[in-house]
Amino acid sequence: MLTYLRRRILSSAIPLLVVVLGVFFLARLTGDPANLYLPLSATQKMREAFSAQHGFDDPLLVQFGDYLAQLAHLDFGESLRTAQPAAEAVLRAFPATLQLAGVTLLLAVAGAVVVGSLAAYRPNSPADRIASFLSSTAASTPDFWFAIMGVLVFAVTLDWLPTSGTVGSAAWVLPVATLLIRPFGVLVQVVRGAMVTALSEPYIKVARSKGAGERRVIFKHALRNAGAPTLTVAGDLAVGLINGAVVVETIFGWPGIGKLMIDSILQRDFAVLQAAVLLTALTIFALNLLIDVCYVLLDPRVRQGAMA
Amino acid sequence: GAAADAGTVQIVLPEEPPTLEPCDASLTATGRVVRSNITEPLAERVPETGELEPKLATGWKRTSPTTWRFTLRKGVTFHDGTAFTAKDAAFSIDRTLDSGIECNVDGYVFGDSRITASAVDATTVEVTSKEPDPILPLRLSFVEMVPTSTDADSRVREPVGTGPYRIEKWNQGINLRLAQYGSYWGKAPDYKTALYTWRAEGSVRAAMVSSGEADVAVGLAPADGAGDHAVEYPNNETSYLRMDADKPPLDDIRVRKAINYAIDKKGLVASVFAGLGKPAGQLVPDGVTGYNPDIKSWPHDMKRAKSLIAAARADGVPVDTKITIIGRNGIYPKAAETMEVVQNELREAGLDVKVKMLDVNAWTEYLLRPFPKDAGPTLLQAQHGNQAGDAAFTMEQIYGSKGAQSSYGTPGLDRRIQRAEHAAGRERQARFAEALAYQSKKVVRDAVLAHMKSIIALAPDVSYKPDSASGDEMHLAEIHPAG
Amino acid sequence: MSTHEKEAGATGRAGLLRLLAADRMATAACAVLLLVGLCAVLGPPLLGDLAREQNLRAVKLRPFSTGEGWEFVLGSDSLGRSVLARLVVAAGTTLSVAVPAVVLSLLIGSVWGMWAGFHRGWRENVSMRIADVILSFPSLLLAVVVLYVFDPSIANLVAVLAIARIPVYLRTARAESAELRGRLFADAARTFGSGNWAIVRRHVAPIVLPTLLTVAAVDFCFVMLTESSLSFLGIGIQPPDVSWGLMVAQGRAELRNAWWTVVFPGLAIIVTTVAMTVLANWARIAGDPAQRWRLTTPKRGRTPRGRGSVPDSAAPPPGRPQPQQTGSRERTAKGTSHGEAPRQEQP
Amino acid sequence: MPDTADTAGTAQTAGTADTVGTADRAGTATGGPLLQARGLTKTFRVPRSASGSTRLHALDGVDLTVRRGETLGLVGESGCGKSTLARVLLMLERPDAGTLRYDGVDPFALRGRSLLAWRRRVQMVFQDPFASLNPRMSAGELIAEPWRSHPDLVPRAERERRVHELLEKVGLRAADARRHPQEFSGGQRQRIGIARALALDPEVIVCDEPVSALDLSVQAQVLNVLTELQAELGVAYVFISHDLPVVRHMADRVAVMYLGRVVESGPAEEVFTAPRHPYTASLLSAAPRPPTAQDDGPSRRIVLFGEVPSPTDPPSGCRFRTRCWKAEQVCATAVPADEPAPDGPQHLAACHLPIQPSDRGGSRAAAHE
Amino acid sequence: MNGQATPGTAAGNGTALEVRDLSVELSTPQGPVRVVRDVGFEVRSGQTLALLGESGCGKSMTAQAVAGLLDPVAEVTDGQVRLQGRDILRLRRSDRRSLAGPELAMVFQDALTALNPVYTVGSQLAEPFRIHERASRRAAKEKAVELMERVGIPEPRLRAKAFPHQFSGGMRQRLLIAMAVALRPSVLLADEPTTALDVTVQAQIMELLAELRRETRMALVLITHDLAVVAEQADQVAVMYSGTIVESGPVAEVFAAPRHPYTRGLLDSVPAGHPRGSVLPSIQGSPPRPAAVPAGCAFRARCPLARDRCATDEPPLTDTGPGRASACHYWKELADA
Ligand SMILES: Nc1ncnc2c1ncn2[C@@H]1O[C@H](COP(=O)(O)OP(=O)(O)OP(=O)(O)O)[C@@H](O)[C@H]1O
Ligand SMILES: Nc1ncnc2c1ncn2[C@@H]1O[C@H](COP(=O)(O)OP(=O)(O)OP(=O)(O)O)[C@@H](O)[C@H]1O
Ligand SMILES: [Mg+2]
Ligand SMILES: [Mg+2]
Repeated sequence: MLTYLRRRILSSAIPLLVVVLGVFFLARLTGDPANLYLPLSATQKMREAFSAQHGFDDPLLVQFGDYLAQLAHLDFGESLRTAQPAAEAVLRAFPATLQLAGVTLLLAVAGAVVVGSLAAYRPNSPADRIASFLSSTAASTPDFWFAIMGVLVFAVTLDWLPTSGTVGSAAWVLPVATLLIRPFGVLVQVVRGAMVTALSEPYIKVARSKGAGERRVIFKHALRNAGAPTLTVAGDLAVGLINGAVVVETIFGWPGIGKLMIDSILQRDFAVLQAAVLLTALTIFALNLLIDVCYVLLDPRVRQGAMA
Repeated sequence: GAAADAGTVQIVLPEEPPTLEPCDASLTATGRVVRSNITEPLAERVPETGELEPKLATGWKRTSPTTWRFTLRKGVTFHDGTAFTAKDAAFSIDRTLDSGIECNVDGYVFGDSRITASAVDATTVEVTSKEPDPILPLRLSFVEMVPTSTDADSRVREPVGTGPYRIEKWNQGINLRLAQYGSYWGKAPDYKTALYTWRAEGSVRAAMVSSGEADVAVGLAPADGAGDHAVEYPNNETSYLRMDADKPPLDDIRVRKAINYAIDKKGLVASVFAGLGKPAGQLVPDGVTGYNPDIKSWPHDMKRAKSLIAAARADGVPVDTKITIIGRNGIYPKAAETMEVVQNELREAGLDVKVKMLDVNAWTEYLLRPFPKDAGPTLLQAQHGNQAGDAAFTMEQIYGSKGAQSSYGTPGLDRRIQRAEHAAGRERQARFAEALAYQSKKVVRDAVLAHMKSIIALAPDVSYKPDSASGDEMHLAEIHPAG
Repeated sequence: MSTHEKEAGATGRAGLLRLLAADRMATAACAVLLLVGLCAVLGPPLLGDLAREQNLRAVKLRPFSTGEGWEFVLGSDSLGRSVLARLVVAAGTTLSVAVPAVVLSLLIGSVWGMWAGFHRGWRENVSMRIADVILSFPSLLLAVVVLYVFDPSIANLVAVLAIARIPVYLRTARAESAELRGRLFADAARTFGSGNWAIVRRHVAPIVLPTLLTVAAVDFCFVMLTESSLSFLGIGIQPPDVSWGLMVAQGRAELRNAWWTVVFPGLAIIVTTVAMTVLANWARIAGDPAQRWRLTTPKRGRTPRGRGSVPDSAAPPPGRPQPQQTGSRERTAKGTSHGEAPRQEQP
Repeated sequence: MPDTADTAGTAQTAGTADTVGTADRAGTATGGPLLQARGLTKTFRVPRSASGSTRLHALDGVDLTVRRGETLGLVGESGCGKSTLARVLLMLERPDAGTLRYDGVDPFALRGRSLLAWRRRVQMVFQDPFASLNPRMSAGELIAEPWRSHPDLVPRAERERRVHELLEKVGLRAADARRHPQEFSGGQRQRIGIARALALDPEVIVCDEPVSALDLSVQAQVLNVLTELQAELGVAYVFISHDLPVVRHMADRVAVMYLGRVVESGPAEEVFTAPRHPYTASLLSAAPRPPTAQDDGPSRRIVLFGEVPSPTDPPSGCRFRTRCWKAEQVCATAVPADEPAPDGPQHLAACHLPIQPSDRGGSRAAAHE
Repeated sequence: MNGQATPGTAAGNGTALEVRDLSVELSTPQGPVRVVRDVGFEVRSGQTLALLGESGCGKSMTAQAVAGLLDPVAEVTDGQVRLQGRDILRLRRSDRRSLAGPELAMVFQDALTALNPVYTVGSQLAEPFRIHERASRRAAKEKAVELMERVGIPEPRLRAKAFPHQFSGGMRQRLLIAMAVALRPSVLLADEPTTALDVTVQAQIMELLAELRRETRMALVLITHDLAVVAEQADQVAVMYSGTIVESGPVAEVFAAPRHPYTRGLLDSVPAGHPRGSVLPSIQGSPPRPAAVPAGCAFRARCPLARDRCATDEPPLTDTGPGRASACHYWKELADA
């Protein structure tokens, strides 16, 4: 197991470098940030001074070398926009995203497990058909619709919830609900499919023959076997959430990494972009690793393969 | 809203200020929080009258064509307790205009002009410019005063100023709280504290006022649904289409005129802008030095437009060349729709027009010199705001043949602008007005659309009268509890 | 004899149609997609002008109000254009972006994934890491790069969208093919001397693709919405062309006062996606002879009781796949299918 | 194409039960064995076991000879390596050591066209008729599949007719070509597998437990098909099964495997009536008596104790010694060599203490408790 | 099969399980299909009844119907299942569940998939004790280890922590049996417990079952299609064909002189006893699909004795002698032959 982990971590180093390299060079293909950071009437001299100050006048390779050297000292550069260390901005935004993503994922998985399991319990029953239909609708609902309607209904008309913001637990409801809807829809379908499979396996009958109650049968015997596909898809969804929930962050003023990343792309704030991508890439790689470890914990058969 | 009772006014902005650095105060996002709330300039322009009113300077005098002398207010202290002196003033001016920190204001109001400041005595500052500058005090009204203890080599995020409010806590990403400065030299404002939050979505900002989460919401569009809370105000901005007048077929003035006739500005304002604006014929609105009340919005006259184009065609002007409208998403509400309307009308007039909507940075490439090559004839969707209230901040840049944002100019226009810039007082007004009239009759480089308005939403328990500067600076002192 | 002849015929085209007709949901889905396709093809030539025709004096007409003419049954937008006409015309643009994007990513991702999974070893590892790289790379950056380096065009938009979605298919296809390569029928094909690609084509692809199809169906919605957000950067759809995504995004501000300009295109996206999902699920079942029976609705009195020698044998219980031990750390084949994956006992 | 027909022709003349029965061990009757394996060894990498070994010895020096037209039965308990051997014979696995000669040629050395040509000559019927037929393909497609890799063998226009022919040959109907595997019973599927193996006119068919998934009446049908085909086409079979009566019914010669090794081999009758290796004896005795069987084997059951040792840690010396009631010191130290039986030179057993005809009765008693 | 011939002697005489007129219907796209038709049998404590029949004839369905473990698609439409005289089909779900394990247990056909792959075998073996005896985790584990020892798994304490895939097929089957007999049920239904296994392991398992039966006087219903196993293990045999019982009686008698052509055909197709390489007699054709069982005798299409009457009258299962019954119009011809 340990060797496996070590190998996986090592094999992730190169792709990580590729990401850093790619972001660095591609970002610099997207035009001169001076346009954005200098006043429209800025003189050529001011532009040159700007380039010199931020090192944009060096050849790209030199810039990249400098960047790597900085990285080695854990210096991620300075934001053009806020003149703050990029790492600071990214580290501030990231927990907000992680919290939101974590809560959302937890709820989506828990909800999908319950709904999907119940739907799978009697395949093709009316309840199942309704669940399937609603979940595929949920999976294809434009999220900002949901968000804005949520604000109008629950904050303005009913005044039950705050419109936005991060203060207080009530403020979580709408962002989480918005973020939840698509993953939930997708996951319900996955859980349902996996549970239909698991519930038709012979060991389910064996459990019943031992006198196990239905709850035990569904949630102990079948569910864990339906875990792998659920985990895979949840992992893919989590990657999306880590990359940021731009719509939610924009509408609800949630200070997360998604909006930060988009803003830094649009604002050509290279240092912040690079730091943000590096951090999210690291997280995504770690997440993938975690998922692989979860497979192992979930299914002992995998354990054998993993350690071989 | 429960907010005002606690002595707090809650303001929701479209975006978080990237920094509160006073020398970046010409950035809207920064300026509307900082200016005259946290820091103050020597003098301040009154939007209604266009006059300069004393702030940290009690008076100023032109002592020579290139020198101005400012007398400073006594008894002013910074938030850190130190007294405001001429040294601070000179330092602030130097820091803004002559340091390595690339101040936004520097480029914005001063351009190439080189200025030095020195303290004559504790309450007198002398400012010298290389060239004679009749509006130097106006320019200096954009320089916020900071103590000498401020870092001169790099930007500060949270400045110390002399304003009625000091920064209490900035939870980055979440909110910014200002608290009254107890030893403020002037009249204490009504609210003890001000809490800024930011939401990018207009409808959410409007909803926050409706639901009582905010007292003031800034930068709304009609569709955002502020309803009864909405207060409209002219925001100093003018929307226009810039033409590539040196590329055929736009190099023919008939075509340019036709474009102006073809666009139904009234209809546009009434429907697309939902009444939020005023059809315009020149780039500066009323109140700006140089505004020419005689220039009227071009009438909508499709017949004339068609005949002008026919005439041009008859003379061999390649009117069938594809013209590209370079639009910028979000430049004002319904930017894309506006361009669709324009496109539709120009097509009807007989031109071949396509629309390309870009993001800010890509659009900026077209806005600023050097322009992208191979772009073909373009119409650029643009908007101009003259915060400073003087046409000088408009003309050179936009209409001068070398202006950074200028696609085309004529020697005649250049001459008129030059002359206006060196004039002062009434003469200045007249000369700029003349230059504008010349542009609109003889050059016709633009199709000016409208003087724009904006919407601010106010909760019932606050009162505030927005003025044309409210988009760029919002004085907390002018916000009062209602009733 | 004849009964089973009939059933055997179910593989034919007519049989498929009959199967389709038997499933009401799938029939409805098919009708929806046909309608969308028809709109896409006929919409621009028939309603193109109507969709562009502005009337600044009749903006934001409410839907279902009578007396404005048929073209305004769904109301008009803020430029007074017929929402209905725009909706119809937008179908073409939408499909011309979303379909190539989804199909491209599906094709590239699945072929690559099948190849990687089939060969295992370093090819698989490298492919998975590449997928990780793409996944952790902000696709918006790619879009901005395209905007700056290349000409903004629909083709580039499609490329950006396709690249960003490749990993999804890559991962699923790899997992499935890694599992399938060990199946006995793949071995059997080897004993005839079939090459690797032949095995992938004949034995892996037909099983992997249906699963990927269901993923693609849901992805369709994702691509449509992403497309609209990218048009704001200036790559892709530009006015007066219009796509559903663009309508939804532009109308987003109007949700409070002209809901119909947003809700109808949004519904179009949802309905199309749901229809695709339903149809993909149907196709998966219909394409699998072992599942096909599920689609035939009960028809009373069809059982030919009393007929002499009915040669059809009782279908024996299905072979139960043995737990896969080798390489099982890979995600389960069914894992990434976004739909149901029933592998039930059946007659 | 003509080349295959030729070999099939030769096989036909040689392939009767009688000739094989008397032919000597080297197979000189027809100028050399069709298939000869020497010392085949195959290990798999597996997760570390209790003893720390990571190699599973699936095959450990297996010798095997198959002559034209004969049936070689291969028996042994689950996991002893029968399927692995079959896969090696079909080049689905590459052995770690040992040689395989097919008509004197090493197939592993073949490439390209010659490899493809070789593929035609050896075919396999898989153990699991459920998993070895792609559920998405119809019976016709399945049977025609080999021709897609060998397009020259049967012209495209001929294929449908030929599929029908093959279907009928294995006792199915031409109309069945359009049905899918899951519409067939297990026995019918196995017949599809056989038809597919026949599609390339092979000389040898390796049948890996072709009937173990079937019930009695179907089993009889499949066995009949196989016998008929041999008589008709002269193919040779490697017939793998753990069902002794079935092997006994089918095989000319048998080889008994235990933990990756062949422990006993020889003419079927000799091995079944006079087993020399204790494992063979226990295997024979463990099989339940069929209700109609004549009483010709040991009547009392030898129940072996203990589990089959793990192939990752096989016992030293004789692999069977841990469960053998006759085991002595020598069994743990020396690997027993093949010894011919006194009464039959082709009947070989790898045992230090082979069962003598005289001590059969006594050993049973000893074994039982 | 005494019960069949002389009903009434049931309970007192140690009849552990009695099944009467059991019918099971499957709902299929083509409508309901009866896959088990009026099946009846009886087993006494300590005895073994073999249920014989070819693949798909409804053996597993019957057993699962008895155990109450049918798939949702299947449903018992008729009949009684008396366990120690109590009709368990009429019980409430929870009552029925409390019988599953201590009274009635089942060993499933497919040992490879009948154990939950994600839990240790120890915890799965402990489950009956946890459910029915509310034993503590520790105590249940302890009992599980004892059970493993009982069914001959070496080093049980260590192996209890292992997962199913780490066991060979034979061991898994033993674990399943251990799980079934954990609470010493009075009736055990064993559905092809050895089909997947090879002879040496099969012998071990059969030995184990026989031992348990002797020790606890458990009644065993052994489902199989292996005639040899039946001959060795069972006291009574019931032969099923196409969802119904076509012949029943004491094993030795039935095998010696079958009274149904299907039984006869089965016995004939055993390879042993036929010369090597000879053509084996086999029953031509294949059984009808459950959805399309023809009227009259289901076996008629494959039957050498079939006549016109067989196409119209379905032969009932009738007594053909003490403890024997056959469902053939012409059984006498076979008996006489
Ligand atoms: N690919 C593989 N990787 C690891 N071990 C393997 C592999 N294939 C087979 N084995 C192991 O090799 C040994 C021999 O397996 P094989 O399938 O040849 O046995 P068999 O005699 O055919 O058994 P059965 O009668 O159950 O089919 C077994 O212990 C098996 O677990
Ligand atoms: N879930 C199901 N859905 C539909 N039909 C089924 C289902 N389970 C079983 N059948 C059918 O019901 C009939 C009886 O099946 P059953 O499993 O009882 O047969 P069996 O006698 O146990 O066969 P085997 O010896 O193969 O186990 C078969 O024709 C089978 O195809
Ligand atoms: Mg095998
Ligand atoms: Mg069964």
